[in-house]
Amino acid sequence: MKPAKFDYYCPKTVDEALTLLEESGFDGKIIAGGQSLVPIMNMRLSTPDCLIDINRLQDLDFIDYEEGLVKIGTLTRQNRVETSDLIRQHIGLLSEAVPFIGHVQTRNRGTIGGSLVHADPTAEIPLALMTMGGSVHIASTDEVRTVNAEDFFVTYLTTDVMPTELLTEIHIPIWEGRVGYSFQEISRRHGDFALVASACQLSVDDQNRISNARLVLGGVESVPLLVTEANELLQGERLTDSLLDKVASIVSKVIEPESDLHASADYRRHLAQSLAKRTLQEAYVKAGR
Amino acid sequence: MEKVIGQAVTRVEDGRLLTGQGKYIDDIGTPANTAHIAILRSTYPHAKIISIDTSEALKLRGVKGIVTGKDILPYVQPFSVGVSAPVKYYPMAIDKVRYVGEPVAVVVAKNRYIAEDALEKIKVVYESLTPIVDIEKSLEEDAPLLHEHIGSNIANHRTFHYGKVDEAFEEADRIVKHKFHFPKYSATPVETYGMIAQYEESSNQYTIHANFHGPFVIQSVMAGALKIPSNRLRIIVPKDIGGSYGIKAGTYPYIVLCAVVSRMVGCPVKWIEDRQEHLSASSSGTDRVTYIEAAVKEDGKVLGLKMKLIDNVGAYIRAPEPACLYRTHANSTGAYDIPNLMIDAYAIMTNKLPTGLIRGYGGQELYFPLERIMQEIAHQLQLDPADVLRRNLIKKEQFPYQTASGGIYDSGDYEKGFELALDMGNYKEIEQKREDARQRGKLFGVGLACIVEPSGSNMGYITIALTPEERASSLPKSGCAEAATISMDPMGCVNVRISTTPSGQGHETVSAQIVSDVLGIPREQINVVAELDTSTSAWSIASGSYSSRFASLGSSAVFYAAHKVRKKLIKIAAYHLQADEDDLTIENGSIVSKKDPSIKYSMKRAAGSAHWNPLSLPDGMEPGIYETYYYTAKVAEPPDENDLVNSSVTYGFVADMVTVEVDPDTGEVQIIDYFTVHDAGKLLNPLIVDGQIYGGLVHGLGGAMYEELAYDEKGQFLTGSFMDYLCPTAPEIPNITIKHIETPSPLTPLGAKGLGEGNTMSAPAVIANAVNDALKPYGVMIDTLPLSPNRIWNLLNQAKEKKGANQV
Amino acid sequence: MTVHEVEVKINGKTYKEEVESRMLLSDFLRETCGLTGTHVGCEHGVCGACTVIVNDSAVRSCLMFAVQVDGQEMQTVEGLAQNGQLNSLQKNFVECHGLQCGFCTPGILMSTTDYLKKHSTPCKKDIQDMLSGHLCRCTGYDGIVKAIEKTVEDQKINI
Amino acid sequence: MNGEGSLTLEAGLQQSWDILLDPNVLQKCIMGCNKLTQVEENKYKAELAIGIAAVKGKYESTIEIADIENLKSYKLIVKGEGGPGNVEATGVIHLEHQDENQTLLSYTYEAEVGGKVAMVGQRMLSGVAKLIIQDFFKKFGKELKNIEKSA
Repeated sequence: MKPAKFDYYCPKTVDEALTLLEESGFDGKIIAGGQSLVPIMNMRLSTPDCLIDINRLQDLDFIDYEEGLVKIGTLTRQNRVETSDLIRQHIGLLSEAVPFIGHVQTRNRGTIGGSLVHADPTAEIPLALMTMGGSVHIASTDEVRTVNAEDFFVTYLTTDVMPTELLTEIHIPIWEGRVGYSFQEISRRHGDFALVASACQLSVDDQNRISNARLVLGGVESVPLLVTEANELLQGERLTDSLLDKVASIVSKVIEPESDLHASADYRRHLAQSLAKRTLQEAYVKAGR
Repeated sequence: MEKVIGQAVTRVEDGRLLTGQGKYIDDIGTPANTAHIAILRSTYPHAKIISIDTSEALKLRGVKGIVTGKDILPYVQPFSVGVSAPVKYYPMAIDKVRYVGEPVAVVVAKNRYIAEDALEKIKVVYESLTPIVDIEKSLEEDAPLLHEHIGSNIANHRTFHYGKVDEAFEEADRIVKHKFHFPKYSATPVETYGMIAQYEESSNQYTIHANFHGPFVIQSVMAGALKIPSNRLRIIVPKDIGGSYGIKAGTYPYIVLCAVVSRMVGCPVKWIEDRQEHLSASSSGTDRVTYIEAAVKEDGKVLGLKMKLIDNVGAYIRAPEPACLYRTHANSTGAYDIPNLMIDAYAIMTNKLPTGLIRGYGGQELYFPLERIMQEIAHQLQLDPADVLRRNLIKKEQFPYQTASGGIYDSGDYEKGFELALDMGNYKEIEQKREDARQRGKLFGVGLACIVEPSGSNMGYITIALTPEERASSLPKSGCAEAATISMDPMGCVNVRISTTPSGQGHETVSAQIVSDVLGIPREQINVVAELDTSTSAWSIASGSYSSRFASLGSSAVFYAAHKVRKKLIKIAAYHLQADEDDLTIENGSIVSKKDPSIKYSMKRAAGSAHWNPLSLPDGMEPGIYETYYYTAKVAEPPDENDLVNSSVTYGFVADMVTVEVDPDTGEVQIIDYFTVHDAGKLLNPLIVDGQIYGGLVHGLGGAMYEELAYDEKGQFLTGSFMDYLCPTAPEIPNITIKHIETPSPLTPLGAKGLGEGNTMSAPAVIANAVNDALKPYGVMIDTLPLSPNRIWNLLNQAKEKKGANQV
Repeated sequence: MTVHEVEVKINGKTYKEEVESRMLLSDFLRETCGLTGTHVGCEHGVCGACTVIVNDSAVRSCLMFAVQVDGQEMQTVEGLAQNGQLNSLQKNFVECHGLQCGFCTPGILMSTTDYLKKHSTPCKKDIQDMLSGHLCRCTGYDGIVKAIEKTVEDQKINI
Repeated sequence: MNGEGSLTLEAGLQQSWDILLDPNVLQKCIMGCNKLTQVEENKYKAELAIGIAAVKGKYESTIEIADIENLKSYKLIVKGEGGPGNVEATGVIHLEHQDENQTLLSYTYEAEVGGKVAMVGQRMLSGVAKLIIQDFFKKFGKELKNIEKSA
């Protein structure tokens, strides 16, 4: 298991990286942490002609607070995200999601941007981004554009980032008011790809009525699935058992999971409903505190 | 000096392994001009090879040669195998591929990177054939055939009748029966296969360095396949092997392949298997379908058993298969006194990876149906499963106990062990725990299992694959010989050479303990050499690291070899002191008179005499001190004409109690506690003993819960990485409590029995029993593994649907 | 560019080498630098045997290219013992029988070294979680967990 | 792996049929197909780069059209061999007249993927296979529209 030949470039600035990307076009591939890319390169399932290493772009390794917003640089390692007090305080769902990713040793190297661009359908960071309603900055030599999570994920392992573009930062809004969140997943072992994952963030008013809810499921579609219909249903409601059941039946209706070795489509459908209920409930309880 | 046998002393191996100075196959250096191998493997489960075009690959810079199946034919013949079916198994596919991963071509290149570049350029045209992977379907009339010339997919079939089976079944109050399926899983040592092969034309000799750990009977199988005299195949096993658990016995087809490739390409070659290769194409445990029927009385007493065993040995039957069927033959009735037994045993071939040794070999396949049916007997008779086991356990006074199929259980106190396990787990209070769990919305279950752990295989057992008539026409096989050599150099320093090729079991440490006790030398001063060289080591066809044979056999060989040295030293001293040999003993580096301790002779001087002054030795004594002892147990006799065979030398005992909680919503199983009691006779080093037990148990837990080499119904292999082949990791390990009782074996000089495989055999059964108990309210029957949450959820769901349908 | 110059400090010693871009860091350590204590078990980042410390962070050396460590500092298992003396973590692996075949051990030692530097008082569950990035097929993890727990205790005493 | 699907083509039966069997259209619609050369009647050789995002493999393939029932149905057999393994896919395509400007296309498929992709990629395999097949028909629908427009 040795990778095929490739040319390697290690730009020192973002501009240099973008120029290299533009020059290499479809043959170029960015390597950040490499924790998903290098395994598939070693297996020769991925054989890029040219690797552009962004690990020296220290400008892209940051966690910043701005009014109503947390900004995270694409190269920020997952372990830094996991242990950041700033993130725990303002966008805690992300802190809760990151420990589910792989293992300490892969989180030491893996980056937040790398996980987003790799866009594994069960991955935790994409799910969290979608749940919190975040957006990303995508740069090319021409421009920097902003894309909302809803428009970012295209299909399996595919995002809106074009071959000549680089994801540079992630913006996550800080929700106002009484906010609760929950992230749960079922996997075969600690650190495995989730069979199904569910994340929920919601806010409630002083009457404990849900003012805003975002329920997102992973592992049931090719991309993280925002359960819009359920979120609309929850608007203005207090969470009750019958409401939870309604959400579960919406989930069952809108998802079209696949079968694989570890979980059948039926089982995934069941888990999606259970986890949707569990996360919703936990988030609601937390918000009410 | 304090005796160290039986002490939990720390290991001599650890120093080098903790500092990066281990010497594994990939660390030992290579001859000049060594090239590296990459292997092109079949992507089809069953297909004809129409053509192989290597021209583009050969053009790459750094490629030294490419060898295909047809190319090797002048230099090899099929491996011999212990069944009468004429299966032609070569180390590489010749004209047909029969499993995904089968070698099709070998690239030799300057380094592995280039070799893999070349693999991509080889073009193979296949014509796909209908694959067969299902065990029972492979036996059907119109099943696709893997080996057309054999006429069926059956590699071996034997039927055995012991006692009065028909009468037992007539006498029974009830017949309890079920079909079980034990899946294919593996051992996946973290170090993969590795070897360096070199051919020397002038002597027509192959020299191989490989992490092969025996059985060394396979050395002659390899020499036979290479068509050379066996002393022209020199196999050298490095000091350190990075784990095996049996799987590395399966390196041998690759040893032959690399040997031939070295010869054909004309340079030494090195191959380090990668993980994908290991999972798809190394070796694996044997998947088995068992139909089991028990004839029982109302009180739970089992009068007789009928078992139909169908082993899937994969695409080719190869040595040591069909041994999975027969390794546990003598202990087919487990820990129970069941005198009547019928076994109908099949080994069949399908389009899957060929099988071989794996920790527990045959035991997990046997005990899963046996222990599940014992629980089912209790359920059907509405008895406490503990009582059913009690009723059937062999009693202390019955030892040595002869089993229906010819086993001679050397010693044990099974009831004591079992009661201890129940006490540890507080079995009496179990209903309270069930209620507590129910309050939390969980299903609580308890599982029990009692098993017999065989160790030290009788070389004769595998011949039971042949009929008594077939056996009569060839040399009978018996015994379980193991060798050790102990030498004392001119300065009185001791070297011990063992042939048990350890892969982490601490044989160097325990050998040093034994020699220390016998020769009265501090163990730190003893040098133990675990490297094995078939041209220079003392070894036997039974040598190697398998069947837990060190504690019963390897240690005995070391013990007796040390005694030979001791005796010689005492003889020399007696001669010089003009004392009576019987009056002399060894103490603190001296040979001392028991009657008068002032009369003594230093060991260093005795050794010095043997080397520096051989003319001073007693008449007829050889110079030097270099003693080899070959040990075998007398009880390992060939099978008799009634197919009675004592397939192992010593038989330990394991009693398990396991508690679990199941989440009825998700089907997730959590093991709460695993209590296990072992009786492996006298323990040589309790620290190492418990380490072996933890490891074996977690491997068994893996088989129960996570591990499976999965194929789809078309024969495509699905678990080619550690992301899909799931080994247990630290968070998956439950609380484990181990206790020992020590009933010494009367057969071995130290009273020790083998261990470390017991829980690999018992864990799948006991965990399944616990989960089945938890799901009892739903009336489900667990009859296959692993117990993935999806599988449990399916069972619960089906039960709910059935219930719903019944209510309508 | 397919060939690159690399200068890297490993266990305090500087190595200057020329490498192909695709050479894995694990192969570089073993074959180019002769540091065979780092083992390779899966080459897809799951088994953890190849774990080393790069710039104060335990990472998989099979998931990095040698060219990426140019100018960086590394530590491998060969750098743990000082003056021929095992350090306390290594000693506790001996005491608690935390290794059998020893193949997975170097990776586990490196992970633990990094982890204990950053977490001084982990509980058993934390230790198990950290170990989930390593496969050991010999020990059932019991001896490993005990050895790490003992090291945590030893460190407490030393503080 | 197998599956099925259907879509309504914005064209009459005859036109839909003709275009479905047009090798130029096939080449445009099959994902990653750069070149399609006819080797005999209804049999083509193609080099396919199939996969998703950075996970792509090159396959030397044959594409065969069989069991043709004029204006009704045919079978599309794709076989490929490449670095990551082998692919064998069979699709049966049915056309049904709806009205002058509409034709109902329904399909069933069976796909077998062997080798490395199946060994390590089973988790996403059926989803990706579905995606590739849907992509084929989506592109086909587009092609029809384009032709309509240019006509």
